[in-house]
Amino acid sequence: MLKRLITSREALLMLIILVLIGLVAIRFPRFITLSNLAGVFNDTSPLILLAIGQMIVILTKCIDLSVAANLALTGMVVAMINVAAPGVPVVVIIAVAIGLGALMGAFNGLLVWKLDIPPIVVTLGTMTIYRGTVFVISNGKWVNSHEMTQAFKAFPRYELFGMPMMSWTAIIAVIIFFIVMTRTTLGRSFYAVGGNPHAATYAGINVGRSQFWAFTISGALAGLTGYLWVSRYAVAYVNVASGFELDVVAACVIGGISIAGGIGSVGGALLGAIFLGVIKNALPVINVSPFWQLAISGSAIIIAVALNARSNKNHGRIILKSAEKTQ
Amino acid sequence: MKTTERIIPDRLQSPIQRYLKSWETLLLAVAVAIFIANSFASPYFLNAWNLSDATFNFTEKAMIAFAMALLIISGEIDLSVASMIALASTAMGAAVQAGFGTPVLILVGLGTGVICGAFNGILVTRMGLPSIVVTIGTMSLFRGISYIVLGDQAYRGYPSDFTFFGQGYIWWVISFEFVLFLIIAIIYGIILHKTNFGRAVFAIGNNPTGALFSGIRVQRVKFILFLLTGFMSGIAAICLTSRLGSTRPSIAFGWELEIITMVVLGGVNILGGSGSIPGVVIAAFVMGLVTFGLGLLNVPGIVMSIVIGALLIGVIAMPRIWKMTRTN
Amino acid sequence: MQVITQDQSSQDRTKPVLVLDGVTKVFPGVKALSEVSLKLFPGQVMALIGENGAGKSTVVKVLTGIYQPNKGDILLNGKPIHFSTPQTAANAGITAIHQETVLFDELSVAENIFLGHAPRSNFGLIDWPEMERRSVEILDGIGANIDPSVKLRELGIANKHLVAISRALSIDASVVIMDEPTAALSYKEIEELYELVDKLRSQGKAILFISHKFDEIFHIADRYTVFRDGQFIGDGLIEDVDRTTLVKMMVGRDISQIFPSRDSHLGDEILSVENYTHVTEFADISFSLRKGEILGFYGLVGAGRSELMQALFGITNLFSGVVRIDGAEVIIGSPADAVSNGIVYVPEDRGKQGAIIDLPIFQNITLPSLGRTSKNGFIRLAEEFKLARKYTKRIDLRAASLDTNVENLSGGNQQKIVIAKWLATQPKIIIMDEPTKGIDIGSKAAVHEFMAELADQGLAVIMVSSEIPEILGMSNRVIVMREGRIVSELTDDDLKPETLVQYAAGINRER
Amino acid sequence: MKRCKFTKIVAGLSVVASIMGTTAFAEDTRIALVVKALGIGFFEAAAKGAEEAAAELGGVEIIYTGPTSTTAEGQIEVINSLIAQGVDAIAVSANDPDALAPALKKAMSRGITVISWDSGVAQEGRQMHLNPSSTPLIGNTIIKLAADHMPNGGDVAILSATSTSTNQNAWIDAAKEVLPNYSGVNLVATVYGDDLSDKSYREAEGLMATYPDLKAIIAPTTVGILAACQAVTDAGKIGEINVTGLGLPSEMAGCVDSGATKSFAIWNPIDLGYAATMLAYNIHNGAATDEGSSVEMGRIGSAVLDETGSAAMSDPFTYDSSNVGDFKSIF
Repeated sequence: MLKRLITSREALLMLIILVLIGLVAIRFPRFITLSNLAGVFNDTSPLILLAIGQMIVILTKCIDLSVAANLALTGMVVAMINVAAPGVPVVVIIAVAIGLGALMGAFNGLLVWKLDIPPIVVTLGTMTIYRGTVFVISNGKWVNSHEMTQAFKAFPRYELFGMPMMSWTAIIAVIIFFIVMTRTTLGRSFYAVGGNPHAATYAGINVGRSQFWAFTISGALAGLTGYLWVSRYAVAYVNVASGFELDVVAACVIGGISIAGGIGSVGGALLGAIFLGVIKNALPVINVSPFWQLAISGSAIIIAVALNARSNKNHGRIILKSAEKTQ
Repeated sequence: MKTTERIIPDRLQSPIQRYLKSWETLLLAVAVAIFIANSFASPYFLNAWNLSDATFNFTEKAMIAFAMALLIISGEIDLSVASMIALASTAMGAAVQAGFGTPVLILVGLGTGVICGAFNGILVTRMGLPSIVVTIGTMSLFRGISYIVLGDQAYRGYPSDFTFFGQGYIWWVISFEFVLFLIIAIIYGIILHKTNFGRAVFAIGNNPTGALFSGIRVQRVKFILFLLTGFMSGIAAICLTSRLGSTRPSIAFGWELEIITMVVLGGVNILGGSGSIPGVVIAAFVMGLVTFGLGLLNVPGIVMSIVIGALLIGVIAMPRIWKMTRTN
Repeated sequence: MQVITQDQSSQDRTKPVLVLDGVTKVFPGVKALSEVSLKLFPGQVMALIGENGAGKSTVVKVLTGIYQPNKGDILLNGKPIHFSTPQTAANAGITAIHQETVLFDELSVAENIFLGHAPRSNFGLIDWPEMERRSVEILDGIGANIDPSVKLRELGIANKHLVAISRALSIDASVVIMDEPTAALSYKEIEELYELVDKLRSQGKAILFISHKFDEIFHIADRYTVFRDGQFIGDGLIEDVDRTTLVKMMVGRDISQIFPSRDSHLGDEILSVENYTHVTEFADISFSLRKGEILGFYGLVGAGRSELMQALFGITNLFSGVVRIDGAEVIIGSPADAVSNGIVYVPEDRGKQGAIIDLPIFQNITLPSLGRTSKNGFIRLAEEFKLARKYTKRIDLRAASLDTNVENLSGGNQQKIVIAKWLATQPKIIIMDEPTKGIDIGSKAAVHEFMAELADQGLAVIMVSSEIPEILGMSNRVIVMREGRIVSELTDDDLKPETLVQYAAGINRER
Repeated sequence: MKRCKFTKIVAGLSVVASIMGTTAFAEDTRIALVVKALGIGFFEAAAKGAEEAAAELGGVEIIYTGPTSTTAEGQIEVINSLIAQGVDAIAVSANDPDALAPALKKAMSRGITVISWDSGVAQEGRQMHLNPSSTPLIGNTIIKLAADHMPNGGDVAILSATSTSTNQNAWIDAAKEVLPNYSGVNLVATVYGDDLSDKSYREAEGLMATYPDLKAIIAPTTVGILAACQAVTDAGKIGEINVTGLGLPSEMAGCVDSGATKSFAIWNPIDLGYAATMLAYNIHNGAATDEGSSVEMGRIGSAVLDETGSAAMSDPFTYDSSNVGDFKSIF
């Protein structure tokens, strides 16, 4: 049991992250102060939330490229609601964000489920449609900090036990989805659908419906992140989180989630996101030009996928070994 | 096995019948419709110079789209194409700084593309990694190297004869780029539809194991396809750099998705196995016409992208919905 | 596991527990089932017999809720029931061990057994400890010693099959469907399966046993039902019927499983393999092959025969040892090398490895021969059709046109295409891996006849087969493999079923 | 079949094209105001100014356009479509000085008047460039804004827009030049937020983490200054770190109220849009653009061109708690 834990992908990644933090700390000791690490985690929270959703989608052999656009559209809608009706309580805003995000995710899911269009095509299309819709509803105008109410902006910053709600949201999501993915029928069906869709049908699992729910969950998390993002950075505009979908996929890949489906865990998504978050935050701190960041995260993705492939490699049938044993 | 002589006909449907029912015909109808709609919507549309200018919106992307079409038909994908443009352009910029002339620049641009393509190809075919993930990685890596080299700087000062590739005209309104686009389209059409190599691409895309078991050198074919994609990115980098006259690391940002959209809109199955070059050519025109037509009405680019996105989903969904309602 | 007492089940013996009455299932363009009937009795094994395409698998899918019939009734204990999903079928007490291994490599053994009906704890969450405990119970019940917490991919084929059986048993079922359960099993494992079937029968469960193999049917079944082309042909008690009658019912005409007679004129040695060794799959393989010879390779599933053949064909190339063709040493690093050296391979997995089913017939046939039909790498369609026409005629293919996708053909015709594809390359050596697996009796005879014809024309044939009649009927010489090594080479008088089985199972050792 | 259809269309097209090619359509003078990206408050305000100028001139139609993200390729597509429409003048705030030049040269060769404003284009790609203010003055102002509130000196850092922004880079260079005049002010880093709020926010956080003694963040961009202000507020460092630079009063009012920003500067974007439109109109109608010539800018006065064909509009104006309230409703 212990051996399995140590050799797991998650443990390896955890180790790499610790080494990385250690290396940064040599150059810049303040990096490992609790407050700074908490800050890094807080910054990484949106990535964590989206990576969890993306992980579930990838588990079912799909991919969701529309998450960043979904985030931008939800963010703009809630920001505009806040401007138009400043009295609406934050709870309602959050509910609207999750609901709207889920709706957009469900639309992706429906196209994949009912029309059987490949997920990459569906989300490539909805990605541009959602992003464009942000422009259409806002007329390209920004919603700026001074137009938002204090309550709207306060939620992600509100500190509980020394940590902002932004971080707590990510932590709660990690816990909830850990339980969902390990202990519920729906969660296990995602693994089954991605691992062997054919067998899943025989086990009474509707493949399309599972994929639909995966997209809906991913959308809901993107919607939630949309509100958090817009309120934290106190601005909503068309290009919010532009290109972020690839960071999210990258986090999943680094976290050991197999693009072929069926393999992955919430812990992996969490660590993959943290890995990217640490790199992003550490570079400016150790005085490496931010221009290096892109190349470093690119290399990390390639190395991660190479390592994963190595550990998953089919070693072929071992026929001889048993023969040797009996001799 | 001595049974009565049975003759199996070669075909039941003539090729013409097949064309009429094809995706390309549907797409061509869409293109014609957009063309007509555009000429009514804007008085500036039917002007030779304007239409010539409009081609620049898609020619460079389409050049890569042809190689990408082959790659996608073979069951792989390359998301790093735009980053290869950036890196190739950066390399050319560096060559300019080193005082080299146009012939060397072209070699550098093409060479960089080929090397990048080979890098992708090795990772995918030798190490057996999934191409979508590998190229998400190299997409960051290649552009990342450009950023490391250039940072906040730009390379400029390209020699004046270099400007021909992106700004030159062969005859009247016919630009060099457009002619190059047509030539490349024909070459790729022949490669895919008329050669053994193209047949192997289709076989691999339909069933890589079956192709391997039929004696096709699957990994070699895929490697060549990655090389070709890199090579085409090099050509596109030359044209784009020549057209812009400068290199920044952010050059061609986000093009990969537009190129893939073009390929998919052209009827290439994203899961591999089927597609055609004429389809991609028409898709390139459709996207170019939509962008240009809406541009004339001063519609912002992002709204055009809604149209493209809806078109992408719509043209794929429509036949399926139609089929569904018919069977019910 | 639920144990139903003997007297309870004997009461119901004459009353069917499950009845299909006039069930029809239509797919676009195909009528898979046409008003078929089927009755399953408690405590009895019903053998469902029919050629490929007879509708057996469709019946399984209808009974397990994967397909919904267009017409007809399903009666469970006399009451009509509708299986809208696999879940409802399972809830009604119908469980199946499917033909394909429908399991999940990345999930644990326990989860593979209980996926879809896992025990729940509070708040409706999956109760993992309880699930593992019950898995152990079921696994112990069938004598399998497997750790329920390991991932399935860590198990061997035989153990995976035990998990599949355990999964079927985890449902408190009154009806157990076994869809060709012995297809992937070795001799010894089949014996164990028989014991299990006996046990289930004595517990009063109704068993639907689908199989191609007459030996099995006569060994295990109490009753039979025959389908042909999606139609019900007849049923009855096994003791009232003989093989000839059953075959006649199956194919609609008289067919005796007689192998073609051949005059063996063996030519010169064409292939010799010396000390061929792979890291994990096989070792010290040495044999030779002569023109005009059919060399059989027999062994249990997983003995390393296919692996050896795929190495010879260049699919895997981690080996040491020497291969000579016509006396000259050759190095085969890829299938392309193999083909250019005159070795071709008809694989076992037709849909995945043999044919490219989404491409038209003529393209499949010309694929390895494009070098000859093309000019400077450019395709010449007329030449392609010419070549395809020539070889499809030779194998007596049945198809609407050469432009039809291979997907639309029957298994037998697909196999013919794979053979035609290779003949078009004018090979010296043809390796056939389970050449008649899963194809109907008519096509089977055709393939056998054709194989003999090829050998008579001087082609060297290697045939891997697990079917003893086929091995004995076709081969000049048989090599038996076990656990990656050659254990025996048999000719003439030594070629007896018992000898083959003894060597293959390691009961009688040579070398 | 389909090929035949296509050739017919092409044939028909070229006939129509030759007829229509030279026809002029509009009686109005059409001036296109091309901005870095749509939706940015600063440019929206500039557009207001352009409309004001159009109303004043009469018979002028303003086409306010731009890409939706700050890319050169996007602007080129926009410019191509403007050329196709045969607008009379283009006034552009460029995302890249070099990349736009070929497209704009083409525009000029088709008889379109081209000027750049705010963020310039390489000299061969325009007839003149209007700087909102003089570069040295802006460079000095942004350092002075920081220095005024740190009597004992200390570390300052610059948070810029994209690394390719012409005007930001010029101002930063100018600022560095005058740095020695402010003793004790120590510029420790220049980072780029790409005019994206979230990236700017993170860069600001990074600055605070890296330089614990940081006294001021200077952001010569309206997006950056807002994000930095938010980051400083969130870090609880109001009073410790002063955020300053260039911002719009309407957006910065909150920051000034909270104390995160003591003061900031900006020129009037409405005036800038107004002036750019006036210049484009006048040059289109024949005003000379040689070195030393003077072009009228309506109510703003006149622009005098230097040897690079550039002119400055006015000095930046400084806002602090005493006056920001008066302007926040205007732009």
